Amino acid sequence: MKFWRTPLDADKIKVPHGETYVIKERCKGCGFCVEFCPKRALRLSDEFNIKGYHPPEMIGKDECVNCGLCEMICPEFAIYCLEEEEVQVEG
Amino acid sequence: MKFWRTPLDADKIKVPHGETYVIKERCKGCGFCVEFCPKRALRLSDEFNIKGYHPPEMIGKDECVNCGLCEMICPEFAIYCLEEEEVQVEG
Amino acid sequence: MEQSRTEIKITGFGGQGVILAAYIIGKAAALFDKKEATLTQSFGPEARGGACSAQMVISNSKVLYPYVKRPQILVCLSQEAYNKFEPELISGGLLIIEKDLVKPKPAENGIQLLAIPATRIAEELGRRMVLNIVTVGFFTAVADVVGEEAVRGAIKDSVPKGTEDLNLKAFERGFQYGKNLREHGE
Amino acid sequence: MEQSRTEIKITGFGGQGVILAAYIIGKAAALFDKKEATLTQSFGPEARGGACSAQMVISNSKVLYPYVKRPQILVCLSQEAYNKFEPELISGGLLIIEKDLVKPKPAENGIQLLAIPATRIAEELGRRMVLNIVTVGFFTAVADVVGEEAVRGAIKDSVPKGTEDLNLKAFERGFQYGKNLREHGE
Amino acid sequence: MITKEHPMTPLLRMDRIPHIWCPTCGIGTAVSCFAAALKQNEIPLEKVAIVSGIGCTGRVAGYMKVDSFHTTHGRAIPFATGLKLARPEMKIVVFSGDGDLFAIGGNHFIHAARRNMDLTVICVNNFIYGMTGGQLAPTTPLSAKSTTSPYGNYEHPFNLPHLAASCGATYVARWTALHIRRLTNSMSEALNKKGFSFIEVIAPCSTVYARRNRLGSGLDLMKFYHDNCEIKNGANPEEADIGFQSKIIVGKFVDKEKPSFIDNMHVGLKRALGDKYIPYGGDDGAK
Amino acid sequence: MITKEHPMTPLLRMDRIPHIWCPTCGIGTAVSCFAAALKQNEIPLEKVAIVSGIGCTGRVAGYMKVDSFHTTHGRAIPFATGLKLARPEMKIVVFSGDGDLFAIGGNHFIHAARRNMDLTVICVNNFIYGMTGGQLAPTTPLSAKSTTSPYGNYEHPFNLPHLAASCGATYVARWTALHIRRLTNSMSEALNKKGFSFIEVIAPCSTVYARRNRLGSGLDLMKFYHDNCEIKNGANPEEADIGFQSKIIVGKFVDKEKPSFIDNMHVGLKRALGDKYIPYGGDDGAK
Amino acid sequence: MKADPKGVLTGEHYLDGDFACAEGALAAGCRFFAGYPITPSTEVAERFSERIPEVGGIFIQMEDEMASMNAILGASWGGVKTMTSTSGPGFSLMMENIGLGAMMEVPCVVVNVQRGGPSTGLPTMVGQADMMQARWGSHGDYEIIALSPNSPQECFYVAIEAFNLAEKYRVPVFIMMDECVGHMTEKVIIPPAEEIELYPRRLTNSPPAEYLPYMPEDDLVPSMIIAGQGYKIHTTGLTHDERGYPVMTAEAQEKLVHRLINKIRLNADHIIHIEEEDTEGAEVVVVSYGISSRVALAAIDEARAAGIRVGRLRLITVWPFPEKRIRELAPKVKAFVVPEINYGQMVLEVERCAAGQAKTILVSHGGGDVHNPQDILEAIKESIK
Amino acid sequence: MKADPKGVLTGEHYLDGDFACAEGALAAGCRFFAGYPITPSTEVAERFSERIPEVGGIFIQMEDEMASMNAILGASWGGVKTMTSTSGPGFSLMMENIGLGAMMEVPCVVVNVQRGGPSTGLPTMVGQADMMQARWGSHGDYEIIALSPNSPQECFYVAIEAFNLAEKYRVPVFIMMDECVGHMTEKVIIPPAEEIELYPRRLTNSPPAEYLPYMPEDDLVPSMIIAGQGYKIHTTGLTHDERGYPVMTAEAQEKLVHRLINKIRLNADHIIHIEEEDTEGAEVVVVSYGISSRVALAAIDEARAAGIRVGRLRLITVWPFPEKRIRELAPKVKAFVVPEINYGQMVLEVERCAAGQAKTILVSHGGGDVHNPQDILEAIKESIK
Ligand SMILES: Cc1ncc(C[n+]2csc(CCOP(=O)(O)OP(=O)(O)O)c2C)c(N)n1
Ligand SMILES: Cc1ncc(C[n+]2csc(CCOP(=O)(O)OP(=O)(O)O)c2C)c(N)n1
Ligand code: SF4
Ligand code: SF4
Ligand code: SF4
Ligand code: SF4
Ligand code: SF4
Ligand code: SF4
Ligand SMILES: [Mg+2]
Ligand SMILES: [Mg+2]
Repeated sequence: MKFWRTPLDADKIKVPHGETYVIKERCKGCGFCVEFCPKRALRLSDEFNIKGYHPPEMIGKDECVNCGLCEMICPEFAIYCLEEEEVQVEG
Repeated sequence: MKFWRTPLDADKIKVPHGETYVIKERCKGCGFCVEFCPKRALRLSDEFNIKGYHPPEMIGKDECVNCGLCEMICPEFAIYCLEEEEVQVEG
Repeated sequence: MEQSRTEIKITGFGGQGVILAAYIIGKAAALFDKKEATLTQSFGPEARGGACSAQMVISNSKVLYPYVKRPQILVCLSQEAYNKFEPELISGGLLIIEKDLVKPKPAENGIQLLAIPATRIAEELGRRMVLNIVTVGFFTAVADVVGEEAVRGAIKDSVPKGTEDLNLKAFERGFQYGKNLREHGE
Repeated sequence: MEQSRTEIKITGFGGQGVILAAYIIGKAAALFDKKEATLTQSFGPEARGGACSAQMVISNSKVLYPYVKRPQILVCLSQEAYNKFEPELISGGLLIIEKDLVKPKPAENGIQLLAIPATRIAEELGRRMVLNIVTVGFFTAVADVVGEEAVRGAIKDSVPKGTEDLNLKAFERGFQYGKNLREHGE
Repeated sequence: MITKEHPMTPLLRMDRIPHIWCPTCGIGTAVSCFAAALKQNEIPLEKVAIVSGIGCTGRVAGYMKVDSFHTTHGRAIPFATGLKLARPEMKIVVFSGDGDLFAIGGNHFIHAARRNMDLTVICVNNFIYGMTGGQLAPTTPLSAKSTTSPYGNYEHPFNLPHLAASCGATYVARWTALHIRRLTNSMSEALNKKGFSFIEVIAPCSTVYARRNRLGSGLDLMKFYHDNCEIKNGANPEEADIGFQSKIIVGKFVDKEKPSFIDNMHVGLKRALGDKYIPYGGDDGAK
Repeated sequence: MITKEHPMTPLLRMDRIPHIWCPTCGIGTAVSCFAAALKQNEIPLEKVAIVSGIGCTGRVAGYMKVDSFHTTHGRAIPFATGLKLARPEMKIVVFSGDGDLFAIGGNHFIHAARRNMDLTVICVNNFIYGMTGGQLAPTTPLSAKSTTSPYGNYEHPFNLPHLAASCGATYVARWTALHIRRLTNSMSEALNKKGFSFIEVIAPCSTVYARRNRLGSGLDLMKFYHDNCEIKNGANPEEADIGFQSKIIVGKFVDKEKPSFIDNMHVGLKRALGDKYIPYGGDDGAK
Repeated sequence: MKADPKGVLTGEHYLDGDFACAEGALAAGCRFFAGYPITPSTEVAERFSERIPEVGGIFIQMEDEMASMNAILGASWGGVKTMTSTSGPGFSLMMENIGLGAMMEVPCVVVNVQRGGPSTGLPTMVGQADMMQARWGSHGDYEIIALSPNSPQECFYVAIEAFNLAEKYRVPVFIMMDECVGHMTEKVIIPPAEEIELYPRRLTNSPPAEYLPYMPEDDLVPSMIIAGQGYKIHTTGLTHDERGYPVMTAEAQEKLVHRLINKIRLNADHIIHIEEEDTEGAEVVVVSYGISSRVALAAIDEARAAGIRVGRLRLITVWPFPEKRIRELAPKVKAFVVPEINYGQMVLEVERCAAGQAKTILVSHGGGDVHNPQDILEAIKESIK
Repeated sequence: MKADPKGVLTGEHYLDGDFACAEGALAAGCRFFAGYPITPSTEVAERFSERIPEVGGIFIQMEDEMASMNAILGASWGGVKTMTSTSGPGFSLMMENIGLGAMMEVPCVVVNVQRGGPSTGLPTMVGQADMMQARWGSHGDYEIIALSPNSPQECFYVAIEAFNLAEKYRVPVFIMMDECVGHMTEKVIIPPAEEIELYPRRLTNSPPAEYLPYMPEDDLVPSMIIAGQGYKIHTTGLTHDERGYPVMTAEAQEKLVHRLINKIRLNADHIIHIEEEDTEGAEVVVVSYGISSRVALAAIDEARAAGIRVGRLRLITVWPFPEKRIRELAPKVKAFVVPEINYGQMVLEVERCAAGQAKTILVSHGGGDVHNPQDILEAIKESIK
């Protein structure tokens, strides 16, 4: 049932590559994005924002597949991802 | 589906005998009792009551089996039946 | 101040079309005779099965007080209504009753009593329901408050489409009955 | 007329236990020190995530005006609260801040500034949640408005059963920190 | 022939009869069956209360010789809820119309059913607002006429048993005013059931529903029920939709066990508080 | 990293963000999915309106950059009904909380569903009254604590999809705030459906529900959903009861065709009145 | 602007007050009615349901009065003129959302045909005991407008006036009828459409980017929009600023609520519609409204015949109360006589404004009937003693 | 009769007004609470829900305010003392069934903790703008009793007084708190049970056969029964006779409704509870209630210090309004100053009763905060000019 870890709609042919952007002051550090990113591409940073929360940051540039989950799951409209380029993978 | 004509709960062994009483001024002549008496023991009389309706009367003394239907179906609490004696019948 | 105020009460039991009868008379007076005619009705949940009444004030000037407490003309289409409303009639007033449904006590105080077998006439016309229009016809003939043509006009305007002829026929029967009664007595 | 009215405001963000801190101080003053202590809180749906504050008036006679517009003592447990409420403090007032969470501007108008790392101390005690009680201890030591024993009594009476010891410990840590600071300066 | 007393005399306020209902109205028959059910069960009448809302059916409270409360439109159920909780030893019966219980009162119905509140609710469904002269009800079948749907109703009606069941009612039955014995039995069963029981009684409104839809008198509607009802005990209430003059499925649809509100309350509080729990005595008399 | 604009900027009143919701509250996620559904459908935003009641979820109307109406507690649906009938070309979405829609607003919900009124209703069910500080909701699971059930809830909760379906809703789905893609898809489908569509979104209330029941943070609840949800599209909603921290059945339960209120109205009146029927123009502008 | 002939049933009719009120609404351009039946107002709804499909509008019977009230608010935001009708019990249930209408400034008309109360009371009989409720029935401070007709003909005109006031001041307007007028049938003359002047909705001229939904114009009333036109407004029952956004401060409250109150109080002279006769030089003035104002006429006639100088002030607008006029008259007259079918409501306002300068005499009737004119006459005679 | 010690939390407590009100109710023997949460009254319900299982009573959270109000009416007929609590929006929704309570003469207590209005307004902030609604909010004519405490301690006592009045006069009694008092925490001393005097339910002594549910006693109040005792009563919101049976006539209406009104009006002297200080010899009297009466004290102190003879009249009973007392004072003073957190409500009554013999000056505050005492002081100074 860990369906977010293996995204059901992951296409077998190509995996897009994405980059996430965090609007730090908005983040309330809920950790949803970090917990449910199917690629575990995010972690909470050490930094504090003005409200005292740790906004997330990307772990590595290549992990993100621009699946948009973090953008949609974020209850604060604080993170979004944009497509960078597409990467071919085996199904 | 004419289930009132052949009362489902008619007992096979004995049929009680009843007599109906009509509180005439209350009757509004709806005809429920007349229409649904399983023994067709009632008819609307020619008489007018004070409101201008024809209250029911018994057709013959022996028809009524004291089933109580007229008493329960009468929306005016205008008719009731009392047991007279019991009569044996074949099932 | 009101001029020539005539107070009328039409009574019966629910289902006799008492209100429609009064409505037609009022409409005749207001729209066709160009008088003022104020109709009010007392009805209520308690009256579902019981007596109901319509009150009508016809006047040449604006009607102020709208209700009728002591009618000059009283129409009773049921015994219950008669019992309840007859005492309200002013002395010297006109009392119209349904002949077969109301058994009046002897008229006193100079009250003029006129009776019409409206139900029987309506049944003869094949529709018990039009007994109210028969009564309207009778009323028109005997009461002298609305014009004959006015009432015909009001009937045509007020009854359901398709029933105009029947209703006008009912009116005529009542009207004739009243005229005869007036001219020849009972 | 009110005598010796002391006006206090305790502020922070939702979840820091600001209201409970104020409640304990008020209870100590009212029930144990036998003064009058009126606590009001400004909270609201808009304040869910944001700044929240408790207002406390302590007096020897009946408190009339219940709110605190210009506190003599202000406690700020968050930066946002500090930014919002600091301007209300009267000149010569006492300002208590959470050392790690609030970066104050230089104190003016004879304001006395005292800081306590309440969160850190609470974390040392193993429960971040008790930072408010640490603050209460500090407040008791430095503000001179409620008696030490009174506050201990109020804490025992007010915290959830089973947590009395932890909370009293938190109180002592804050109190000592305050006493030291008072006696020795920073 | 008026020799003896009507056997329902102890159950009815005979000083108020004749009642206000029209000739061939079916409400009186439903009352009659209810009186019979009370008798059948030999329930002490002082331990029964009727609560009604406003409407022709709402007048039932005025005719039963028990403690009887004629409340406001739609509010019989919460009033009855308060009464029941204050007097848990009594049988509290809500008797009211389809408009009262399901239009303005719909929220209270679904919540009482959800809570499994210890009440019996009897709804006389005449497909119309009788008292106010025949407006659209939330039960009016599609295409039927009313004074506020003069060109035919275009709103889907409720299926009342389905609604009741989906909210958790533990007893759900539907009969017509013609099914006097079955109705009486259902009423008996409901009276003896803990929790929320619901009985829909389809009954003729002669004056406004039948007349406006040219269906004849109440007697004609009774005959219609006779010819067009199908008894399906245990049927899924989902199937029990009613169309205009179409087949009517009747029967006992639900009869299940589930802890009632009052039981659950006592159990829950006892579990949490142990001996500290003092159940409501009910005998304080506001003293 | 704050380089570009958040892609939802055109859909949200960014001048009001940060919103009032607590950290780890799930309402924002539901809004996010809804915004995604609007985008997905390319619905012109001026043709969308949001109507909310009162509650934490009720604040949704304040954050969406469309015509948005923050009404009174429980009354979003009738307000939306009026708006929809006046502006039939618009998509009217009711977005509100479980208390708002099903406690005080329950009657309007069941009637709108019954009428198959052309509305989409999205309910964020957090099992509690968030805004007022955590009181019992009609969705609170048995035994859960709230400030007005301090010893554990003993009232049976509603099964919302079952209730909606029994009243005739033509589209019924339940997801959690974790099922963002499925939820977004359901929202899309609902937006494109005529008649009454209903989506329940189970979402964490960290501050009052989770805290009082010692369930951790909203993140813990999201993890709980992750481990304890069973997707059962097409399941009978009857089976979808929810217990305290027990398995949650999610899925699309109902998706059927039935004439909507507006369709039925036009067809019915046209049939009855023929050419005399003048359908509402909607373009009068109160002139 | 002129009425749309589609809704205007020009001609002479014999109608009761309820029907005439519905015709007035149709003539005024009302194209949306949501209601819940209740005696004695049901005929307003019934007339509407019958007439509207041939006029191009919507009728919907809602599940209750809360729903009805909200439906007309929602529909009004949809750009249509809206109305509901009810009687006492339903009026009580509408109160919360009448407050929402006042707060959101939604033009709409609510008809209350008053019957005997309190509670279910006398459902089919006359009363005038919801007059203070009309002013004070919802929580919090606000002002509304209420009108009271005294004949079916006036029901027609007052309905039009109600819509015009609702649009002009963006406020719920009440038509406070009574059962007697509502169920009274008289001649009603409906003029041609071109003789009916309507106040159009105050739609903004600003483009969406510049529009502030709660920025008042000079008369303190803001201009409006229609949903779906791209303004993407937000509106709320919470205290809000000019943008319509919630602001939880005493300052925002003072600014908003004081304006809501002042838009009626400061415009009262434009709003108030009263009928006066022989008030100048009168020793006693009868202040009345609704059916009581007709019944009083009979008494006034008689009193005049008896040589008493009786003036007559009829409230067609009952709220805002014509405070100024009563204050002007008070020093000049001996007494005000106020017949009402209640135990004293509008008389409290008369008494307050009379400020001890004239006696104020209530002629009370509990309801279920109108006054006996004789009782009013007695009071007039008594008042000058 | 004395309070049942089970419900009395004797001792010193530090409580907010809402909690204190709940404790007062428990001390008064209230054993049934039905309510629906709403800020700022929710704490009353929460306290009750927590306390009642150990006291032997029932708490139920209903689905809405209509349900809450009806549940307490039904429960009261079941012989238990009942209460609900709410705030403005919920109070509006209760109005219809408050009328039912008045008509059926059901003892019960309704707490309204006032917040800023109208509509949703300022949910967490103070207001006093439901004062007229308390008197006039339901349709039809009736009278109720309303009390207004100004501290948590008084919330406790006023709750007891409310129950006593409800039982004595068989009428819904309102506790009109305001958010400031409701959410204000102060010392509250709860006395021992034996020091709390309660008015027991007026249960009939007649056997069922002789009992007439609506036959009044000398003070115009009928005695009551408990459901389930065999009286088999009927009661209705319709106009009714002594038997409780509906009677649809003007005569029955006059008899019933006039009595309902007179049982309060004619007993007003027994009901009214006001606090006066230095009113004799005052040149100006400040009339106030609730939190405003405390804030005013600061201003009064200052005014006195400035040499002004200021009297103080505090309304603990706000309805029935102490009309007689104001009329007595009016000729003796120059002015009444009335600070209210609204745009003028109780001040209208003061003005009416002053009858032009003293100036009446409103000091208005729109809500969301209490008055600045300075504003009251200014008004006092102004008033004697
Ligand atoms: C608050 C309120 N709204 C409306 C009414 C008017 N009213 C009285 S009874 C009724 C409908 C009754 O219909 P139903 O419950 O089906 O009862 P029936 O008369 O058909 O038995 C209505 C709308 C009212 N009394 N109170
Ligand atoms: C008439 C009325 N009663 C009560 C309230 C108080 N109130 C505001 S929001 C709310 C409950 C909100 O619960 P829910 O709808 O579940 O929303 P959530 O906050 O959980 O998202 C209540 C009871 C109110 N505003 N109006
Ligand atoms: S877009 Fe998808 S993969 Fe990339 S960070 Fe967000 S959740 Fe992870
Ligand atoms: S989901 Fe949003 S709020 Fe939560 S941690 Fe990630 S960026 Fe922050
Ligand atoms: S008791 Fe039965 S058999 Fe006898 S008359 Fe009545 S219905 Fe017929
Ligand atoms: S059922 Fe009753 S009312 Fe109908 S005809 Fe028979 S006796 Fe008369
Ligand atoms: S109107 Fe209909 S429901 Fe009412 S009494 Fe008459 S027949 Fe029965
Ligand atoms: S109280 Fe609960 S529902 Fe409301 S914002 Fe906070 S977490 Fe969300
Ligand atoms: Mg019905
Ligand atoms: Mg919720």
